[in-house]
Amino acid sequence: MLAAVAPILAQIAPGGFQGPPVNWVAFSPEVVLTATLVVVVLVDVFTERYDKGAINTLAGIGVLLSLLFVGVVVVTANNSESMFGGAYVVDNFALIMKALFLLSGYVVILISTNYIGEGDYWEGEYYQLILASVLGMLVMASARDLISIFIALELLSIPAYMLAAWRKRDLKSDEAGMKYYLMGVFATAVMLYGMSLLYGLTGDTLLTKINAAISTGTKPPAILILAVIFVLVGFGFKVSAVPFHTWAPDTYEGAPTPVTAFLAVASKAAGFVALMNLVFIGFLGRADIVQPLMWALSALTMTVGNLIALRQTNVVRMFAYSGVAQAGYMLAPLAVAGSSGTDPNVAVRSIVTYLLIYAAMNLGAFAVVIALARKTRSAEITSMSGAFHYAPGLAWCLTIFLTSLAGIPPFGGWFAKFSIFQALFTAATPAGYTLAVLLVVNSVIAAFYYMRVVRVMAFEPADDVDMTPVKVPSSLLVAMGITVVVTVLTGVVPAIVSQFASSASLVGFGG
Amino acid sequence: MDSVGIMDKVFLLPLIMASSFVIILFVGKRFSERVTSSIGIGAVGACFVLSLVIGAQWINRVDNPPTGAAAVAAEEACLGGPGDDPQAREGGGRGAEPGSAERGAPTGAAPGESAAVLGQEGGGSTESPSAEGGQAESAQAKRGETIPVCASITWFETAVSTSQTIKFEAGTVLDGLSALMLFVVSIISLLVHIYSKEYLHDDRRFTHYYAFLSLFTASMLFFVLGSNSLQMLVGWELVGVCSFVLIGHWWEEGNNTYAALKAFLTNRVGDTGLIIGVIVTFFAAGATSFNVFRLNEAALSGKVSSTLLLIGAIALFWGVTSKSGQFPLHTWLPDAMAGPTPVSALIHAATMVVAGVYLIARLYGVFYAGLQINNNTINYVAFIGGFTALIGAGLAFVQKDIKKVLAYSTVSQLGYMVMALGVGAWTAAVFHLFTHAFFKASMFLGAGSVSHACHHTFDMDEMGGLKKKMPITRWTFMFSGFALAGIFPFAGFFSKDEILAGAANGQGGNAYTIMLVFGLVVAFMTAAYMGRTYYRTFEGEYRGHAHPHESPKIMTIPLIILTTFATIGGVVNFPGKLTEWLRLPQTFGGRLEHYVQPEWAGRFPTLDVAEFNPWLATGSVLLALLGMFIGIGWYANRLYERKLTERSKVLHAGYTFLANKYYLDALYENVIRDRGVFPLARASYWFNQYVVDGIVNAVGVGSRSVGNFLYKYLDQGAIDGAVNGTGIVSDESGQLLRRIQTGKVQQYAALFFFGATVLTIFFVVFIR
Amino acid sequence: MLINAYLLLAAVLFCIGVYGVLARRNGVLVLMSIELILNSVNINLVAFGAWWGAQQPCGAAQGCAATIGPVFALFVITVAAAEVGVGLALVLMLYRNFKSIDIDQVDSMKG
Amino acid sequence: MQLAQIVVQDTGSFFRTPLTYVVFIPIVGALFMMLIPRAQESFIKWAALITSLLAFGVSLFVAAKFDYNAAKPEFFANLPWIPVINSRYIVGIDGISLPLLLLTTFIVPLCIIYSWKHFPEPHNPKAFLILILVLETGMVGSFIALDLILFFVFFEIVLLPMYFMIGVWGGEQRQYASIKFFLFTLFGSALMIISFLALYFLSAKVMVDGQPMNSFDMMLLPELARGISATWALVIFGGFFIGFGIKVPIFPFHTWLPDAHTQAPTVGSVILAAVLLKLGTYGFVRIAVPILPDAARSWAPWIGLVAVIGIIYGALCCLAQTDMKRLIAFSSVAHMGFVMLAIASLTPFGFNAAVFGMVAHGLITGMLFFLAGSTKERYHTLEINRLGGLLVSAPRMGWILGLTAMASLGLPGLAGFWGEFPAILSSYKPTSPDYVTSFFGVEMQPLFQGYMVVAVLGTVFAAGYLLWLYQRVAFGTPKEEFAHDPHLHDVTKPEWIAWLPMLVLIVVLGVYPNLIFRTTNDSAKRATAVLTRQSEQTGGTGGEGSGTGEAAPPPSGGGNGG
Repeated sequence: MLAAVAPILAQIAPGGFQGPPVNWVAFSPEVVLTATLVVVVLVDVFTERYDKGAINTLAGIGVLLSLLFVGVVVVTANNSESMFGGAYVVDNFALIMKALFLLSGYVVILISTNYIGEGDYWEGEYYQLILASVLGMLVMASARDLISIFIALELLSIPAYMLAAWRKRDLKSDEAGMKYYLMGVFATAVMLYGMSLLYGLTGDTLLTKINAAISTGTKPPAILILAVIFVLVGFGFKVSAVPFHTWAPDTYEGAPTPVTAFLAVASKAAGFVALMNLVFIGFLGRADIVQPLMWALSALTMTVGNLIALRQTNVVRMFAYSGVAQAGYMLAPLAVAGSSGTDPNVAVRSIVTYLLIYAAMNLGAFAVVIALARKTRSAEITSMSGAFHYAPGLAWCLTIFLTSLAGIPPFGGWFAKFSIFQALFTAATPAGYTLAVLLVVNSVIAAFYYMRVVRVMAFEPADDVDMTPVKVPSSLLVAMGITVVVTVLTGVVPAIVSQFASSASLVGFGG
Repeated sequence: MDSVGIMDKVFLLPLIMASSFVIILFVGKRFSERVTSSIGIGAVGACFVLSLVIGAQWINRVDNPPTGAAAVAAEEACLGGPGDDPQAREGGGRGAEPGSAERGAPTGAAPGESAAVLGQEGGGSTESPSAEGGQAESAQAKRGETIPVCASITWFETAVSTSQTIKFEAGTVLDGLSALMLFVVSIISLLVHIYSKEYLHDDRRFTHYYAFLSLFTASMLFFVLGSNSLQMLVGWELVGVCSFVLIGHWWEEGNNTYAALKAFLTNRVGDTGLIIGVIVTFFAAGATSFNVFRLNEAALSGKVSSTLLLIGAIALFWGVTSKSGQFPLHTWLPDAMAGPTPVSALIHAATMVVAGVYLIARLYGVFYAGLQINNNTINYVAFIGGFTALIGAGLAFVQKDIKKVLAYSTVSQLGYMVMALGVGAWTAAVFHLFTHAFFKASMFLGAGSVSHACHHTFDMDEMGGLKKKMPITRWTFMFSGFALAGIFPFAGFFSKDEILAGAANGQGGNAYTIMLVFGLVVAFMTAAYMGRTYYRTFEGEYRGHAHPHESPKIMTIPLIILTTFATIGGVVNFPGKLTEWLRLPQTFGGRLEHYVQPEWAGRFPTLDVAEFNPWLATGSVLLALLGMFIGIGWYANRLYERKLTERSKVLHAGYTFLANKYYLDALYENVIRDRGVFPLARASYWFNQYVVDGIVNAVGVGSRSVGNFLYKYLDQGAIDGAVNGTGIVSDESGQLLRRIQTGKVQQYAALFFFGATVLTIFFVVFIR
Repeated sequence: MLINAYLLLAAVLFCIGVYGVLARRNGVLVLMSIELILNSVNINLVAFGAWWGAQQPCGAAQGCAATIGPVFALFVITVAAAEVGVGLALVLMLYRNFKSIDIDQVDSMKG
Repeated sequence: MQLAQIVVQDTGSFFRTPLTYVVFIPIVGALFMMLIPRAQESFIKWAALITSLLAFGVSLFVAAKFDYNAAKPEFFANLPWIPVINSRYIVGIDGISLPLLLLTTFIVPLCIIYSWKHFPEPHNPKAFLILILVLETGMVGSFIALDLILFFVFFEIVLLPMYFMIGVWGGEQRQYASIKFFLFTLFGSALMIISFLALYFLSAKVMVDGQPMNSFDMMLLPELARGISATWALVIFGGFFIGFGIKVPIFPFHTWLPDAHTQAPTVGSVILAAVLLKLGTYGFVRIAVPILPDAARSWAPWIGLVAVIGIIYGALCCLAQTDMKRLIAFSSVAHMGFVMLAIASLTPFGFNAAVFGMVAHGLITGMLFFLAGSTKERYHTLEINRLGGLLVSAPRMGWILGLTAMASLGLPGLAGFWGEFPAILSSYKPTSPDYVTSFFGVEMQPLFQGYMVVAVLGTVFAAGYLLWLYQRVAFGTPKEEFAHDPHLHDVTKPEWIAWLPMLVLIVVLGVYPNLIFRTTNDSAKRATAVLTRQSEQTGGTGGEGSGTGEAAPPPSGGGNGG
């Protein structure tokens, strides 16, 4: 919007208001996505209810176009473009995360196509909201200032609240939306309170400045602790860290499954991006708070998530808890962030690596669940019995995703976990080692419930005698194709992902 | 000129038999019995001929020993490489002197260390200028030592340390001992092959029987010819397997399979000793070779710690204990009679069971130095041998199964041989091995012939009076029995007498008096039970229900041949003194000693050979005659039918006396025949059944119950339970944690805020 | 400057808001409690802005400490409006489907 | 970390080294087979067989071209794989891995042939054969990988196919068994990867493209890891101990094995016994001991202890079994105990024995599982009490069982002996550290001699349970229920083709053991050479150890020193 308004402002008040310098190339993905959003709204307005098919395609194209522009930025711009006084930074880290958001957005659009198209849903608005939320994520990737982080968070959250309740005649969906919303705004409110205190303590909202201001002194004042914890807790909610995870299972279960996939992957990744920005840029100087906090959150999250996941009977709910546990793994490098003598980028890279692989395998898993549910009309694990007989392809794909989630080579998950281990070991602190051991124990527990799904699919006969193969729509096939290929390739040739991740260095560490 | 002839090609013998095994096993079924047996007989016949040729060549070699370079080359071949330790020979010579075995050993050093020291020192000993090597050589040439003929190939090579790779060799060794064994094995095997053709006629597994007979012969020849202890271990176990298979030949019946199992397991128990012995001697000899001559050389050199040698010798003897049926592992041998009788003759009388004796004879240096036989203290080997001879003879008394009598007799005679070795009467032991093979095989085959005639029974209660119906069997059995009893001039007399003389003289001039007493008592008992057995089988009235008839020629001819050897075999080691007295040519006496007893300083101890003792000989023969008289008389006068032991107080007392003296054996009789019910009898029977006889069973049952217990409680209970328990605990804690998730959003929010607050408070309180 | 008074007010408002969110059953009241929290944030921001203005008077430079607070507060007010809009829509939907706006009753998914 | 002078350069080429083909032919074949419709069974079978034979052919080519005198890995390639962590595609083969490679590629075609006519329920040869080929890739890859991470990836590849094989084609309790197998192994490999990482970070760096990087190179790590403190080395070795030990399996971690074996389909059991278990012991021989020799020496008494416990314990559990397959499974615990004992001796002789033991156990126990499978197929039960008279019903099979049982109990002249006897021999005189003077008050050499005696007793037990099994299964007459069963046919043609090569090899290796000893010897020497080098830590720790003369167990004892 600013882009459109700035010249006008300049004419109204020449010499009075000076628009901040904007590198439009660096900004192009966001611009393209915004334009797509506008186009989609327009098309939605001018099409009949039963004729919304084009919107889906349009949204997909818009996202891909935006992705293309991310590529353009990579090629043309230098590796860090700082705008708005450092509040908005386009560096490699941001670009990689943007690409991740756009790709996951695209896959979500793919897996939504038939789900939304065939159900009794508002199709046009659905894609608008998805696009808006993705836009928020793009902004989040670059936001290095409390205000822009807040704006980005709201931009990606508010559409998500609505999406969660999208099946509005379904009580579960309502419940999901309501719970998500209430927890979300409450967490935001608490976070904002923390932000206001931070501003008060430092006099600035730029993360680099905040870091510089709070790094002084050996002992942090109580109010600073309160502020930092409140801010981080807000994003702990977003990434569903225990004990702030409670919304996740209910919301995931109740929301439309593509939305669940979106929340579990893109939204969670956005939360991690914010956390990384905050921890590595904003609070790196206060490792004495951040490290133990993240250690506790990480340990709690992975353990509780895995343990509860053991007892789940609904596959989506199981994925919710599995997602909780995975968040715990990703929090682990944050627990050793800023240990003396180590490059913080190692931790950043490990999380980025994990996020990239996690996105592929989790989205893929949801895609398969959606495809299977087309036949079974259920998300209960037991309903998947015999899947290997009537839908071997789907079952193999799900097996690959689950195996990958369990961290077993040759699928990507192992490298994701490996890079977490790597980060923990690089730190060479007792905290890191203990977390690593905890991670080992947890990955074994996790394997149990992942493999239970495989077991049901492979070893138990189908409930009904209907052995007709599942018809998988092409969009879902494409989604699964992309995710399977990425999952396998990242496992076999991890250099692909590690190469990307290794360039993901945050600009402006520790101020 | 060194004439080795085909003596370095002896590997051909086992090879021939192995090929015979393979051929019979794979294509035998397609042919008739005739062809199958012909293959086996042909193969073993070829071996027999070869063994004769080899024997002749060996005799020639002894008479014209190699000298100079040829001798050195032969020596190198036998030691598996250049003799890098010429001094060992010298040391060995000293080692023969009393008490010198300990001299070289570092005092107080741990066994392994001393071995290591030895290994490092290699050839260089401080007191050995290199010139001495040449002297030793010429000295040896002068003395005309007969170096064995050896041949070898690399068997496997492996590093024993990071710097040293050793090629372990598989080879053959031909000296007097192995030549003698070749002859014994091949001739008895040949005769058994021939005999079996009729005996096993129309058997359902005729092919299988012949195949394993061939394999057994191959394994036995392999064992005999083995040039190193590892190879002997291989042969040792292979003959054990053949024995297992052949005992279980009629495996449909449970008893046979149990007997086979028992035989194999008991032997396996003994093999533990053999394995450990082989390992210990290997390290004792510097951890470079399993070569038997190297081992003997090291043992006799006196450089090895005596403790280590003692452990090695005892361990090896534990192996001998099982294979050669020594107390307390003798119990499998009588059970092994479940196999076909020719098998009993070949394996469980003549060849396999003497493998233990052969092993001691072959590794005599180790035993000699390890047990300090030269010290004339009662050593373990001699005592166990004597004791076994005694209990074996006692038990033979009371069997009613003719094969069991022979089996216990075999135990007893093996004990005799072992005792002989234990007292240093090496040649006597080997000589007895030789004669025993013939007369015992003859008796077994005779028993088989009897059983063949009497509806396959071995119960002497169903025999009797067969002398008229089966004259050939009767005469051969009788002559062999005389040989066994040691009656002049049968073969057994000479060998037994030599053992007694050895015990009387001992090494270094002192006597093993107790061993001598043992030997004499056993001689008496042997004659007595042989008398009894002979009488019950061939004299009196026929008590069975079959129509006995003489066996066909194919069975009687082997009997005759064997009996011939049993009768006149004694001449091969005719006592030198007797030769003088009878004014026979000097070369007539002591031939076996001359050709078989090694003379290779450093690799074989220098032994004092006992002279013929006329008083001892006469005494022992008289004792034997007395025993035979009593044995026959008891039954000839039908004393047993009058239950004299119960009615006559004198006899009863005598019987009790006997029973108390050899209670172990006599009580077998009491209980087996359900006669006496003395408390002592019960106790002894219990001891017998559960401690001695039941040793394998007890261990088996014991370990099975331990296994059951472990499996049930430790494995499936504790360990598996712990694993599953971990799973259950995590599962349950998951269930517990689920309660957090109440479904009420405000409680979620409360948890959220509570979490944030607690964290904050925690940090404010503890981190600041 | 009595900044502590403002901060105390904000803290009290925050606590009341939190209490409301946790304790009220009525969906609309919960939304209002959230508004209370957000307003406490606004008070904080504005108060801090004033306080920083006293500490570091603004020069010509862009984005001095004093101006950031009120600007942030403006953003919060705007976004809060949007949030409450969505929230009210959700409560309305809840009412339509559950015939009640008691959010405590919405607990079909748990465990 | 002054050792950074080692410069890593790319050598070899991915497509030039035949090892690449051995590894990837099976997976390519599996991918190809995925395209074949499920209905075309015979095409699928032939495709699988030809694929596996191709792999075997290439491995034979490798064996033929192998320079048996070279003391370094051959067919070597060292190429970048994951540059960020300097994990590389390093493959090569030496005397230790060659026999195991051959064993793997040898067993797989036989398994395929064996399954030719009777795929276990629920049939589906396509999936079954694809899984076998994927397994082969994993197994072969583990043996040729010389990079820790590459090894780890291949090591883990075998997990999933085996899980499916047990879970889908297994017996009644297959679900429990499969998940147990899966979790145990996963736990082990998680510990393993942690240890790898610790090793990676604590060892010295090498130069890669002018950058100092840590390395996962197994060939370099023995040098690079020298600087690791004694405490850390002990901890890392502990990770290896449990990680590899679970796979072996060593005593308290073995409980997955009987269940997995009992429930797995025949071919699964065969592969499990023949190859998968070897991955654990191979890990010790290839990775744990050479890289951390000092820690290995401190751990050796413990390894020896669990080894002999395994020998006796496995044998005792065998005696308690009523199920033939479960008995054989427990016998694996006992036999792998011998291999572990040989490894614990830390001598080149012991390593030779260990590799021989692995190969021999692979052949023999694999063969036993084949026989158990065929027995099950004929009798539909493996309850030993219900079996009997196999020699009457199916004499050839009975004889083969006899031969294999004899081989398994370590009869000289058959392959089993050369795994067992040298292992016992090598434990007589272990390589022991100068600074670990005692183990709970017992000196090293007497301790290992004690182990030796116990291990020898184990051979008696082995004879006991195997012959008892044989007596009950093969001897006697068939039980009433099977006396006239027409299904009790003798060995079929596919069975002959599958078994004969194994039997021949069992005999050939037994008669001429040099085939393997000659191959492994030089590599074993090289692997153990590090054990004799002067340790950088020994000085300090040794001083303390001998000074106090405490009978502390090595990990804590080393911990004090470090």
